[in-house]
Amino acid sequence: MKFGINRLTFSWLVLLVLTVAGAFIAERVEVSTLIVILVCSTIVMKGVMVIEHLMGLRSALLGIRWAMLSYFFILPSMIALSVLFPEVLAGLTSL
Amino acid sequence: MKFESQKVAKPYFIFALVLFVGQILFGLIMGLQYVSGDFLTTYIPFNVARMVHTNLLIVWLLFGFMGASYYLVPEESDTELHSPWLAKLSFWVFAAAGVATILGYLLVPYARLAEITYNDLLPTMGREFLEQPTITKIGIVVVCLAFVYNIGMTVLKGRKTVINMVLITGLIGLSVFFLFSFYNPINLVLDKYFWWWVVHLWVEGVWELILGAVLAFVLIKVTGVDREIIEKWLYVIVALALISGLVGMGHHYFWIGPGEYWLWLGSIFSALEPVPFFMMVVFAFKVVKERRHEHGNAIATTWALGTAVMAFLGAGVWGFLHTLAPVNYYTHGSQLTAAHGHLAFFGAYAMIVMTIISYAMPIMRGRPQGNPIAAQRLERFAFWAMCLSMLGVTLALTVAGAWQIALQRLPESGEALGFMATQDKLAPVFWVREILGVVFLLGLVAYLSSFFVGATESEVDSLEAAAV
Amino acid sequence: MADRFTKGMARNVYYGGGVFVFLLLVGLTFDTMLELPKRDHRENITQSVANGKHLWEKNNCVGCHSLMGEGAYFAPELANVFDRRGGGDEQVFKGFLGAWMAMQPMSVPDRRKMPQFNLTDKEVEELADFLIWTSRINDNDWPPNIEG
Amino acid sequence: MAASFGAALLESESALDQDLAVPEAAKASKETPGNMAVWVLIYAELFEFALFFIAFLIAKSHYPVVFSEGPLQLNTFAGTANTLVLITSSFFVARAMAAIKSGKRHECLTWLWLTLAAGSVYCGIKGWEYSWNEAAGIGARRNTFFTLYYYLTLNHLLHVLIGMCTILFVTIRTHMDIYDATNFEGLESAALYWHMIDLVWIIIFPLLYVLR
Repeated sequence: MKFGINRLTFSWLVLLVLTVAGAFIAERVEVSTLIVILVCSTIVMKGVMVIEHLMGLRSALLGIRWAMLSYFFILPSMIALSVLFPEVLAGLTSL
Repeated sequence: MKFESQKVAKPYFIFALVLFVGQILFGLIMGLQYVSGDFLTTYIPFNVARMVHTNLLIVWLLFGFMGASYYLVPEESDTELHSPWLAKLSFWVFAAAGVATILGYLLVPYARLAEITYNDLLPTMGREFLEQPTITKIGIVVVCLAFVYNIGMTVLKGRKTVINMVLITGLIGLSVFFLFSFYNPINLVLDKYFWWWVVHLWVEGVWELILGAVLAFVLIKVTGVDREIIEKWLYVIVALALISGLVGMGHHYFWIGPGEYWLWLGSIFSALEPVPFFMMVVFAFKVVKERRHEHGNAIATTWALGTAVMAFLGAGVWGFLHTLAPVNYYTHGSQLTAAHGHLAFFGAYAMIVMTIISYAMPIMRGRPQGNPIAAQRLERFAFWAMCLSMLGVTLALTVAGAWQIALQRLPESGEALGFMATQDKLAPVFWVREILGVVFLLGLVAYLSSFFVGATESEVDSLEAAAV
Repeated sequence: MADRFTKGMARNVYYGGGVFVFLLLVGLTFDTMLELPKRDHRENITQSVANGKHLWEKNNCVGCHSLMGEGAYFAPELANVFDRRGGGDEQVFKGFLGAWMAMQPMSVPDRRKMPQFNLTDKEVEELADFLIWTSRINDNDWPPNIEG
Repeated sequence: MAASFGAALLESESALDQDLAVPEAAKASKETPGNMAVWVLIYAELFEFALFFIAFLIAKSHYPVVFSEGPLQLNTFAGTANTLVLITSSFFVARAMAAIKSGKRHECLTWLWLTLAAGSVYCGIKGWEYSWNEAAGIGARRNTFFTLYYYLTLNHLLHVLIGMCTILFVTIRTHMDIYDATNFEGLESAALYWHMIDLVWIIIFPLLYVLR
C-alpha cells in the first residue's frame, strides 16, 4: 500500500508541474503549431495520469478503461486539429 | 404464472405491439416529409401523421401499462383478478375506440371529424396530444374507470405490497389528471397552464410511479433479491420523482404566460429530476449484481437494466441539458425538445413495456424460464438495434437543435435566419435521422420475429422432461 | 442504503413528500391564477378571438406549427407571427394572413406543404385576431428574436 | 461516445455472462472501482461535455477573430489556480480512497474534508473571476466566445457544486461509520464522479484560456 500512496503523490506533483508549465508557456510564447501540439499533449498526459493513477483504472475492466482513455486521446486530437486547420472544420460545417 | 386471470394481459400486450409498429411507420413518413415536403402530403398531411404518431404512442403505452397491471397485480396481491371478463370487455372497447379514432384521423379532414363528433358541444380537440374527439376522451375515462376499479378491487381483497400500492397510486393519478383534458378555456394561457396538468403530470409524475413499480416487479422476479430491499429503493425513487417532478412542472411555465418566479422554481426543481432516474440506474445494477438465482430469461434482465439506463439518459441527461431557464430561453420549442422527447419516451416508457412483455409473455406462453436461446439471441440483437438507433436519432436531432439555435435563435433580429431557411440547412441531419429511423424499424421487426422463433429439439425434450 | 433508514421512513417520505409537494403546487397555482390577469390581458378576449381559438383547434394547426414554443416543430412559430409579418399593424397582418391562407398549398417542389383549409374571410379575420391577442401575452420576452 | 454507453451496458452484460459461467470467480476478479451506475453517469456527463467542446470548436472555426481575442481578455491566473486546486482535490480524494481501503477511517475523513475545502476554494476563485470579468465589462451576451465561455464554465461550476454535495453526503456517511475496508462502494463512486469533474476541467482550461 505504501507504494500506492507514493504513486499518488508522485502523480499529483507531475500534474501540478504540467499545469504550471503549460500556463507559463502559453502566457509567454506566441501560439504556434508546436505550442498547440504541446498543450494538447499535456491534456492527454494529465488525463491519462488522472485516469490511471488517481481514478485507479489500471486494473479495471477493459471496456471501462478503454472508453475513458480513448476520450482523452480523441478529444485533444480533435482540439489540436481544429485549432491548426480551422478552415477545414469551417468548410466541413457550413452547408 | 400463478393465477389463470393473469392471462388477460396477453391481448393487451399483443395489441400494444401492433400499435407500436403503426407508430414507427408514421414516424418514418413524417421523417421523410421533413426533408421532402411532397411525400404523401395529399393523403396524409404532416399534422395528421404527427397526430397518429403521438396518439398511437400514448395508446400503446396505455395498453402496455394495463397489460402490465393485469399481469402483475394478481401475482403481487396473491389472488385472482377481481373480474377477468371486465378486463376482456374493456380491452375490446378500448381497442375499438382506438382504431375508430385513428381511422377518423386518417379518413376525414380534422375539421370534419370535429363536426361529426359534435366537438362544439364540449370543445376539447385540437390541442397537442389531446387531439382525440371528445367522445373518445369520454371512452378513455370509462375504460380507465373500469380498469382502476378492477385493479383496485383486486388489491383490496389481496396482499397490499409496496409495488401494488405505488402502481395503484400511479394508475389513479393517471386517470384523475386525464380529467383536465376536458377543461379547455378560451383564455390560451389558462388552457396551456392546465394542459400541462395532463401532459407533465403524466409523463414526469404518475407514469414514473408505474415505471418504478413495473421495474421493481420484474427485478424481484428475475433476480430473487429480497423484497424488503427492493421496496425501500422503490419508495425512495418514486418519492424523489414526485418531489422533483411536481413543481418541476415549472419548466413548462417559463414562456407561456405565468409569472417570473416559475423561472426559478422550474429551474431548481427540474434540475433535480435526473436524481430519481439516476437512482433507478444504481438500483437496477445493484439488484442485478446481488441476485440470488439465475433466471433463464436473461434478456428480460437486459431489458430491465436497459430501461433504467436509457430512461436516465433520455429523461435525465437530455432533460437537464436544456431545463435551466437561461438555456431554455434559446432551446424552447426547437429540435432539441424533439431529441429529448424521443429518447425519454423510448427509454422510459416504451422500454418498460417491452421489459414486462419480455418477462411475462414467455410465461403466458408456457415457458416459465424464458424463450429458447435462439429467440433470446434475436431479441438481444433487437434490443441493441433499437437502443442504438434511438440514441442515434436523438443525437441527430440534438445536432439539428443546436444548429437551429445557432442560426435562428442566437443572432439578433434582422441577422437571424428564418425558420424555413434554417430547416433547409438542417436537411442533411434530418436524412441521418430518417436512416436511423429505418434501422429502428428493422430492430422492431427483429423484436417481433423473435416471438416466432421456436425451441430446438433438445430444448423441447428438456422442457418436457421438466414438465414430467 | 444504511439500515437506519428504514422502509417505514422511505414510505413516509413517499406519501408525506408527495402530498406536501402536491399541495405546494396547488398553492403556487392558486397564486399564479391571481397573478395571471395582469399578464394575459384577458380583458381583450373578444368573441372574434374566441372564435379564432376554436378555428386554431378545429384545424389542428398545432400539428405542424408551434404556439409559444409548444406544438410541432415542422412549421414556424406563430405566437409572434403578428410581429414578424404585420410589423405592428393589424390591418397589414390581416391582409397578409388572408393572402397567405389563400395561396396554400404552394407549388414549390419539395417545400413542406401547408394544406388548404378553405377559410372564409370572416374566419381569417377571427384567426388573425386570435394570433394578435396571443402575441401580446406577457411571456417573459420569449422568443429571443423575431424569427421565433 | 454513444459506443461507450453501449460499452457500459455491454460490460455489465459480459460481466453477467461471466457470472453465469463462474459465479464466484468472476465476482472476485472484478477490480473496476465504483458501481456500474456511476459509470453510466460519468460517460453520460463526459459525452454531454464532449458535445459542448465540439460546438465550441465549430464556433471557433467560424469566428476566428472573436475566439482568438477572447482568451486574452480572460483571467488566466484564475484559470490556472483553479486547475491546480481541482487537481489537488482529485489527489485528496484519491488519498481518501487509499485510506479507507487500508481501514484508516480517520485519515480518510481528513482527506475528504480537504477535498471539500478545495472544492470551496474552486468556487471562491470562480466567483472572484466572474466579478473580475464584470468589472472588465465582460458579459455572456458580448459575443459567441463569451456565451460559450459562460455556458461551459457555469455548467462546470454546477457540476462542482453537485460533486461537493455528493462528497459531503459520503463524508457524513463515513462519519456514521458506514464505510470500512471491505465496504466502500458508495464512497468510491462519489470519488470517481469527483475525478470526472477534474478531468473535464483539464480540457476546459486550455480550450478556453490558453489556445487562441
